[in-house]
Amino acid sequence: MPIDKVVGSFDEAVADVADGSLIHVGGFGGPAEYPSYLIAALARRGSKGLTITGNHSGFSEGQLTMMKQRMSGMMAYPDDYFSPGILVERGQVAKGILAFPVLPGAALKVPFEELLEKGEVELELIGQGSLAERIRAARAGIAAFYTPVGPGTVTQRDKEVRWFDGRPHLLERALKGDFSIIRAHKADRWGNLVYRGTARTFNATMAGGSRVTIAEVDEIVELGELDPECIITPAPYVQRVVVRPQEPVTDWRTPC
Amino acid sequence: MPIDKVVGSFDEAVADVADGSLIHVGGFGGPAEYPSYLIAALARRGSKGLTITGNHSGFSEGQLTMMKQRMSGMMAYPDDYFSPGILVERGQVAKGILAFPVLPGAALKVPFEELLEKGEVELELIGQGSLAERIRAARAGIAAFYTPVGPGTVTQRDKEVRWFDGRPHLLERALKGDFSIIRAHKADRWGNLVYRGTARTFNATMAGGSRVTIAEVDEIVELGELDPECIITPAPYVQRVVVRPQEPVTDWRTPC
Amino acid sequence: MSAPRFEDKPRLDDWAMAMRAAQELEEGGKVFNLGFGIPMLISSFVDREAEVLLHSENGVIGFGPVIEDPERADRYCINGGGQPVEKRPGVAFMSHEESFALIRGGWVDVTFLGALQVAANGDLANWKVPGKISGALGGGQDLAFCAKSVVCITTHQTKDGTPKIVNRLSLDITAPECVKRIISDIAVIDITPDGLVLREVLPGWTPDEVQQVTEPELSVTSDLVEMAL
Amino acid sequence: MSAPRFEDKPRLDDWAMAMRAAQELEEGGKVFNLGFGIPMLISSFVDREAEVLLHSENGVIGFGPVIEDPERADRYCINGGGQPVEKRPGVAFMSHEESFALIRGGWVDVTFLGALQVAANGDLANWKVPGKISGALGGGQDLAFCAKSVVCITTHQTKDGTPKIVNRLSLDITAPECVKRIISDIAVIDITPDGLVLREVLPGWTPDEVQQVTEPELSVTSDLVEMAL
Repeated sequence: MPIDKVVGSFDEAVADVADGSLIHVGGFGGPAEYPSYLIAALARRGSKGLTITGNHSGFSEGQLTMMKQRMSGMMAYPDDYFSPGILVERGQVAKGILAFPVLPGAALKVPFEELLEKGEVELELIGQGSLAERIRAARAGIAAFYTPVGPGTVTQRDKEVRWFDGRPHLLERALKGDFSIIRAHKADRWGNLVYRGTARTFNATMAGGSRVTIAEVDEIVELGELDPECIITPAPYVQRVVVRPQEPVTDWRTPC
Repeated sequence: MPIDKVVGSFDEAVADVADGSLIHVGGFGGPAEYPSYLIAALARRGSKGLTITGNHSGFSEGQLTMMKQRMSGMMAYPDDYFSPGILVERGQVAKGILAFPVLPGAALKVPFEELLEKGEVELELIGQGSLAERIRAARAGIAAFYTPVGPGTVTQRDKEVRWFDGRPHLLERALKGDFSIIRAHKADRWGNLVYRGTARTFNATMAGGSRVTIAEVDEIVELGELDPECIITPAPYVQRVVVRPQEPVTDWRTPC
Repeated sequence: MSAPRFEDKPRLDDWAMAMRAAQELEEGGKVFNLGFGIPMLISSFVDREAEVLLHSENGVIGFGPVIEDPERADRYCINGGGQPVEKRPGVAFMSHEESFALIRGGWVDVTFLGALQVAANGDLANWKVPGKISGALGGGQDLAFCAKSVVCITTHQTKDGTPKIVNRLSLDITAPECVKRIISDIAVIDITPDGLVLREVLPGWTPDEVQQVTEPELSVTSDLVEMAL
Repeated sequence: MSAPRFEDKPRLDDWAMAMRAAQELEEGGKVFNLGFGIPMLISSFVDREAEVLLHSENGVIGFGPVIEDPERADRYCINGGGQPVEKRPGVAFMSHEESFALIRGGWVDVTFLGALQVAANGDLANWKVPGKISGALGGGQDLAFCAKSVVCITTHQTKDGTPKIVNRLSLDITAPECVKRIISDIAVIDITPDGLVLREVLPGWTPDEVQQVTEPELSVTSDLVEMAL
């Protein structure tokens, strides 16, 4: 039986995401990095009580529409761009482990901020570097590590502080997810992945950071077509691959 | 002033390696992975009291000659292949942090084994994975980490044991070198590096694992020629680049 | 501390502060990180021919200026603020874990960050705006803790005139004792072991006037110069 | 324990043990690591059409058989023992830190390792030959501690007839309670929570004779079969 991790639809790819799952959501903040179709499929599935991790808590559906217009003077935002905010907005998220839970300014209130004010969502604030390293540690079988980042600040919380080389360090624990949903550029049917430019970001970091990693890709290529010197994520870290549609599906409610 | 990390000779590249330095020596065990010319230059320089880290303690000059003949039925060994054994043989090494300090069988005694028996060299035995991760931790600013590998065995020594997820773990410390000497395939003058096949191994891991990383490369290409998606070691981790000679230099004593 | 507003005096805008900050850049392989906010503007003031190594925490090093023309913008090459930036020869992409290995490992020579408050000892507060339930920590905390040098770019006072350079932080700390230099809209101030040193003053301001809008005491040395762009 | 030598009885050689071990492989995406020594021979018994995912700790996954012809050998694609192996479509290279992230993270389903001794509880000794001042730990300890399953390939007795499967290790331990299956030159034995179970016996041997050269007690179940290649 040849190895074939390609699944036929986004709905199928997330069909076993149970309520209460811990989900690493790839992406960073721009319009090209999120696993938009997997996020949409999770919204359709409606799994509840999720813990999500990632950089940014994301925009509501309405805010996305506004962003697409507002940003058009800087660069074109694709119509099929969805961020984790649509999961937050729909009340599917119980907790966020995030670096940007709310925006810096007062201009825009993202769904996560609104729910946080109402006490309807829990926040574990963490810097991007410690989050990335905790997920990498999960992939790499490192139970915990000492980082110089955070002692004496909001991110210390109840973490152990220990001094190395004359500096205080925090003990950070590996953070293994139930699912990583990520976006990549190309995949083969074994699950080898390459990314595109700055869309690598948390996507490559989260690959292998969970029991199951699901990759949304622009293209599936023949086995052997990816340069073995340039494969960023090797096959074992990826359990499912789904290809993005040729024609953008612009309403997240549309099954695909 | 443009960035240009290319230095003109191997001798120049290692001219400031002081006695007593901690040196991460790239390579694994085969003939294509070692920074042979940098090792030869270190032998010429004659720095003493070195601590070397790496997988294998390496062969003596005589053993290398024998290996090249013995292995010819399996694959051609290049005439300009030198391993860290020539440094050990010449008494330049005070300590090895190694996974293969001696060979498994009784057939061949490498220089490190002979000196170890005489009490003239110190050994810190470590598995490849913990060694690689300690060097990566140095590059990544992680002071220490807990690994499940080693409790209750020779590698535990006086390390702290702590339980996570029902398993004992060892606390391993970052291992930052004074110099990493590594082999890569191509470089640009900024110090961006790509490797070739299984010669990536400890070479890529050690890049950035020291205060100064020196890369021995097959070829220096124009800036922009390396695919930005495929650069394995980005420029900041590399301080010096030296290109291997077109014609192999087969005697390590020859200045180059 | 209440401070005069000096409403009639000149002040640099965000772009001008970024232009002054660009003078901190140098060629030769040092790594400069441009943080979220005003610092992102700096890349537009780098001479195209200059080989200045710019890093953005989302995983790109060796990039060029922000691309102003939406037709030329590539959404697969953005900076930490989501703006499209030029790929230039030598650019490399990396994952988030690798990007922060570079930061945490101390390979960033200078990071430029925004600030809400900077204390006399170099403590930085820049993640949580007063009144918000939480804030935007982003990658700034890793940068503030681990870069070899932190340069803050900030207005000298809040909109209501309150000094942002203070004896002790009243806002939530991002990182302790990290800021080495402050580039404000009216002055350049270094934080040294001997206290705050006024290095540059914007024309139209006197050192004494700068002191009136700065909570800790400033020392003025003979090499004080006018702030120039 | 002293044990009979059974010098006239058949035994598998290294290649035949590797051939038997190859039966443990399966398609479908599981990751198999081939350790230093006899396990490296296994890749030569994999059907070329079969999609078996082989990993070698020096940083290659998805490779094919050992290349026997020195003219075709590529020294930039070797296994953990330094032998040239085929690149096949789907192969990927990785650094040492990434290769051991894969191992330590539990992504290797089965690792095949050599053994000097295996204890009844699954303890493994394979790094230090008696009499040597030190040994060859290599990547074997990481594999023994972290792979989901450890299969040992070893002669059943040392050259002087001493059993290698013992009640308690007398040699230096590599990793505790890790071995799940032993493929020897005369038998296949599983280490289960209920003790050692004899699964296969080489034709020419009886279960009782295998017991005579094995220190811990073996249980024999009704599904015992002959070892077949």
